[in-house]
Amino acid sequence: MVEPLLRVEGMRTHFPIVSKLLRRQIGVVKAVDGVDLAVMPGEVLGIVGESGSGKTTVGKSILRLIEPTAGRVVFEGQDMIGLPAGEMFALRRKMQIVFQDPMSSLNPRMTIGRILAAPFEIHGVARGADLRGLVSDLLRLVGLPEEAAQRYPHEFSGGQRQRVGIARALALRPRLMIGDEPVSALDVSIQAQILNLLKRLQGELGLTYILISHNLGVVSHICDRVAVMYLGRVVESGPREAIFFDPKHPYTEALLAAVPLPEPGRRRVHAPLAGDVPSPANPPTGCAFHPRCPRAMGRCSVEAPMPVALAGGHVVACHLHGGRDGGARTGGSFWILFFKKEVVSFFEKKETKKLHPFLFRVERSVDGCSRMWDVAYCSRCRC
Amino acid sequence: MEAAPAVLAARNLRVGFRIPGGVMQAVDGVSFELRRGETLGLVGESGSGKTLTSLALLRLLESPPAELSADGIDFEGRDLLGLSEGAMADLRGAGLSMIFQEPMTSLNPLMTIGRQIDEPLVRHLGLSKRVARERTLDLLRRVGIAGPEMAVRQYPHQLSGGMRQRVMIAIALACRPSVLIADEPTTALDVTVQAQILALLRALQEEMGTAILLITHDLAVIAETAHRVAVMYAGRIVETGPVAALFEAPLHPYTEGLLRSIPRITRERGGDLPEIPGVVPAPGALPAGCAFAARCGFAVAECQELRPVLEPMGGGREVACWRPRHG
Amino acid sequence: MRLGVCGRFRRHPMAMFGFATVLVLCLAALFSPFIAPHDPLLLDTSRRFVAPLARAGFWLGTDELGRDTLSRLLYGGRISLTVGLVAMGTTVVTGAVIGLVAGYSGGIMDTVLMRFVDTMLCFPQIFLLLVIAAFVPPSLISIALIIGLTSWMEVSRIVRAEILHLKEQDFVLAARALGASRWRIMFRELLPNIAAPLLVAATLRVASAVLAESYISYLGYGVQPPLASWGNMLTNAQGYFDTVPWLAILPGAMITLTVMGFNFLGDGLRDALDPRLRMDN
Amino acid sequence: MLSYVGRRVLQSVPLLIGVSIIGFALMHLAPGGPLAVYTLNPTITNQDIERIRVVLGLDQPVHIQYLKWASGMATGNWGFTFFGGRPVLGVILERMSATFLLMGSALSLAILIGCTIGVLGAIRRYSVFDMMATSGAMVALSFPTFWFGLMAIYFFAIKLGWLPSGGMYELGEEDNAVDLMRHLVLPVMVLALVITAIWSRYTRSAFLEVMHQDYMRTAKAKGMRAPARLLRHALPNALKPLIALLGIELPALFSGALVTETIFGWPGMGRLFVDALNMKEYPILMGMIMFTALFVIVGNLVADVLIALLDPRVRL
Repeated sequence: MVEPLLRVEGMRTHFPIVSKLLRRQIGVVKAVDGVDLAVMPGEVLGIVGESGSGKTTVGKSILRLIEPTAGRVVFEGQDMIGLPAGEMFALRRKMQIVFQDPMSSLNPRMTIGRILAAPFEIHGVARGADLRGLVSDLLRLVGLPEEAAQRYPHEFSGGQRQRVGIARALALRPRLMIGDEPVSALDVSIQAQILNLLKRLQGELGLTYILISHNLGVVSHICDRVAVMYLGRVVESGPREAIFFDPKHPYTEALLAAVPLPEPGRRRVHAPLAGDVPSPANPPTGCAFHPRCPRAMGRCSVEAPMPVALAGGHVVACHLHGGRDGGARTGGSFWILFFKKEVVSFFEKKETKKLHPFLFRVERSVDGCSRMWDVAYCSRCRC
Repeated sequence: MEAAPAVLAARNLRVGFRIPGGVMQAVDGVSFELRRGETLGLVGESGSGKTLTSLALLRLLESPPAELSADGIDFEGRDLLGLSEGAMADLRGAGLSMIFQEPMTSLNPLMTIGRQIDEPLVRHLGLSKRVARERTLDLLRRVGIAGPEMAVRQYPHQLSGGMRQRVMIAIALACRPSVLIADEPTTALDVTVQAQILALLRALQEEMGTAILLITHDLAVIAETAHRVAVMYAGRIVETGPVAALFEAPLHPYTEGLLRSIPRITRERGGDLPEIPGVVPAPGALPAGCAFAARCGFAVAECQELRPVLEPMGGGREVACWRPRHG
Repeated sequence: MRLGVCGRFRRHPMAMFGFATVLVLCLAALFSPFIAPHDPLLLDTSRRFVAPLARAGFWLGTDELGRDTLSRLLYGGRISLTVGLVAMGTTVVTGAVIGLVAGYSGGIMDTVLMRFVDTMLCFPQIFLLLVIAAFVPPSLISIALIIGLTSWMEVSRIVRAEILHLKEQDFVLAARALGASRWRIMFRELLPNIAAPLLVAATLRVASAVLAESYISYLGYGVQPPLASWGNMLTNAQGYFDTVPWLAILPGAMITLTVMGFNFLGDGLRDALDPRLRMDN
Repeated sequence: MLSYVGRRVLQSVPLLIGVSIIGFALMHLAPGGPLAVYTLNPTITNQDIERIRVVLGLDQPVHIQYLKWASGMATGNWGFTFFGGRPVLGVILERMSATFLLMGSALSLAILIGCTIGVLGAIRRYSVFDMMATSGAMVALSFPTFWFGLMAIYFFAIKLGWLPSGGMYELGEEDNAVDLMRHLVLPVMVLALVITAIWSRYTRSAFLEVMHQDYMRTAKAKGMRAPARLLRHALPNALKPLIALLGIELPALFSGALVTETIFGWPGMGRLFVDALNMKEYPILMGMIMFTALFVIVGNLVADVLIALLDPRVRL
């Protein structure tokens, strides 16, 4: 079993609400409230959620740009929380971040050359002619002309600036890169350019990404696994296919249903999810989603659901999935079987020996609902 | 739908900014018709001039620096350009309304929600404060705000983004305008809230028969909401037509590129997204020919030299291109 | 396309007026030993109270001791500008460092420093100035330092506000993610970004320092006679005010002109550097 | 709201303590002192000076002197003057009304004129009026107050003889309101000039700032006419920074009053301060500093409360 490159365990990042006058703490914003994540080497993990879900705070807390209140962030087997400044400094070379706003992430008073030289200077990698060489290598890597080094950020378009941001993050050849809404501020046509660049670089440099985005299309396009956040918690996580085509959490379903499709005539079937995301300073009791949940039960308003592992690394925190299907099936390969257009179930590998891939058995899924898909397939043999 | 008369028609609308050494034409000859009860989507990327167009229609641009000219902006048989400022003010919020992108900043922070909705009712319908307040409560209920009695006493900062946008809609529709201009009404909102707001706009449109000019950068929002669509690029409309046909078979290479570059949720994870190379040309530095030629994979010599104009292509579609796709 | 800072500045008539005035005044002060027709301290009771333009060689007349007014104005200008510039330097350095540290550090450091600023702001500046000036032996440098050290609070507030805004920008986070030290972030990333507001504040500070110097010299706690300063020339002139008003008018006009020059220059710079004036669609 | 005021009051206590410590330190750590006057007097011996020093408590360490003074302050005893032994608070209060009359008249006049000019300038931005007003304000800001005062005296009192050149009353006219007004005109004009300039500039920029906000565009899109937009939407929002300015500018107002009073021989606190400074009268200087600090703090408190009343977002 390969060790994850990064493991986040029980991360909480709380911000005190301080009264302006006497600096008394009068409350707390639980921006991140108990998040577990694992990222395998070479994998792209997507974190999706609406504003106030805490996805950005998770990203920044992983890099300790915001100090988490509790939990562990294990990178290459080493817990980074509480690490002294010197050791943290050494680790910073291995993990970098690309920000949303390509305007504010580049210092407007520095030339691109100086911005890109900064990582090398800070870590004492190179100086003089070597430094200039490294900077032009970086520019080439992200598809910018070498003359760009002499110019200032405002002379570039949004997409080009984002390329500079990516180049800076890649300067020290990190193993992990966090993209915090890296394409959200860009126009669609430019967004495609940057997504392709990110994808290409991942292949070339063997990077591991965490991609934080509210755009499900973007996430589905480049992520291997996805974690869905709501009010500071991961409500569901799992392989890309499972999240997008077999979501278990009502919130994930609602989120998917709300995404407008660029295909006229395909109007939404579901009524849109009512209400707004509650304030993280005053979250609802029990499951934070219960006031908006179309399938909330009495239990939901009292008891916060624990994450339950389903087959194939699919984890969901919802009382609908607490019972018989929960618990046992973690990791390993699995089968998703369909009968006509209905999802059938998951099976462990050893169970599949009893079943011919084409011999579908009908079984209603755990939460009592069935989902409609165009094609039936199994994740392994694509039958 | 086709037979409905135009309530708002812009002919050759131009917005320029005087800069040293000339005029920067940010909107360059935009024409369109908006018919009763329909939603026209005006789509374009940043810098395409779509927001300027919308502000120009209501004459909300500050002049100077902006310079507005047109062969006519006809609203219910009147040319808006010829109206006095007073007559224009009588129309704004009554016959022609507008909602904006940022529900955070578009409401007066020091005024209660109630007073902000009362204002146009008192101003345009001449209602007494008491009657106006009753209407306001009714409006708040109609835009889906629970507990309107409490909401009227609240201030904007006490509401969420989605609620504020509902209030904006209530203000805009208070006097049952025949045209609503919605400038990126859902861009600042989360997807689930966006779905609510779009559904609300659709429902209110059906009820009131309002014509909506929906301005957005998001093609998916257009696909869900609009009946017809006009695609803007570098200050001009490059393609227009019914939504279904345009999304099915875009004629302009830019429209096609735009549609193809949207990342979609598909079962098979695709390879590279088709991208449009290059960047949008800066306004004021437009080439002589087609503004898109430099980024176009189908450009020929003609495209560099001659600017194409909108030509009818049948089926209510028009395109400004020398080499239309699917033609 | 987009008008540069210099372009915007040059199209600003008041700013150009300020710039020209300041330039001429600075040159005059710099070269006063060469320009001044007489020794400003030379007494000659035989030619007291010469009116301006009344006698060749004494174009601006003489004072009660027969000293040449033009020469005294030129030398006085040297003093005023020196005090103004040194005070501005002190103000800007103190204000910038305190604002930078308070703004970037935040927390207890910020609270303590800003409470100190609040406390200092409770004093009317002239009280503070006079109290210190009354107890410290007056010299050019001490006056300049006193003025500088009683007027930095506003600069530190401006700088702190700018830093609070800037430190939320992602480029600061990016620098932290790279492991940049606090020192590097404060002085290499942030400082260049507050250069523009600092430049404006510095220019306006010269103006107010010149004013402050003339106040305290006027009240007798500033530059001491026989050394000429515009402020003490005015005090001097007050005694003969009803008979020879030009002795008071001239130094006052010089102060006004200097202060105006720097004020217009600063205002013009603000307009030229203010990013909000840039046209964005 | 009450608890807000309460907390603000509590917060100003350390501020006052800070002010008193800085003021005390400045005066007592500097060379020279109140007794220096006596050293020039040949009839007073060194023993006499020592005796006076002990009597006034100036022989004790600075921190003891401070604590004594501070405990006096806390119980309402502002100390006694070195020369004459009069209660400090009484001396200050005696002069207060004259200063407040001057400051109050100048401030109200300045706000009235300044705001009007500022609003008109903001509405007609870049018009001839606006250009004249902005450059005029800049020129006014550049006048040294004392010089402007001297010029005013020269023209209106000496040359034209219309108005008295200084003082508050003619001898024997202490109850004559018309006489007081005549004496008030020049100092108020001089003091108000700079304040008017400041207020016109701030009002203009506050209104310009507000008029570019999105909600102003909303108001216009609602069809509200210009006067309604200005009064109902722009004014309350623009008022906020202006009220804050009122608090911030108080120390500058004192500075201006001090200078004006010296020129016009106005028997107010400014004159008292300059006289006390010349005599090195620590108790009066400290009293004055505490008095103005208190006034400034209360002024800022009132401004903050007004803002809190105006803006529902300011709470906590």
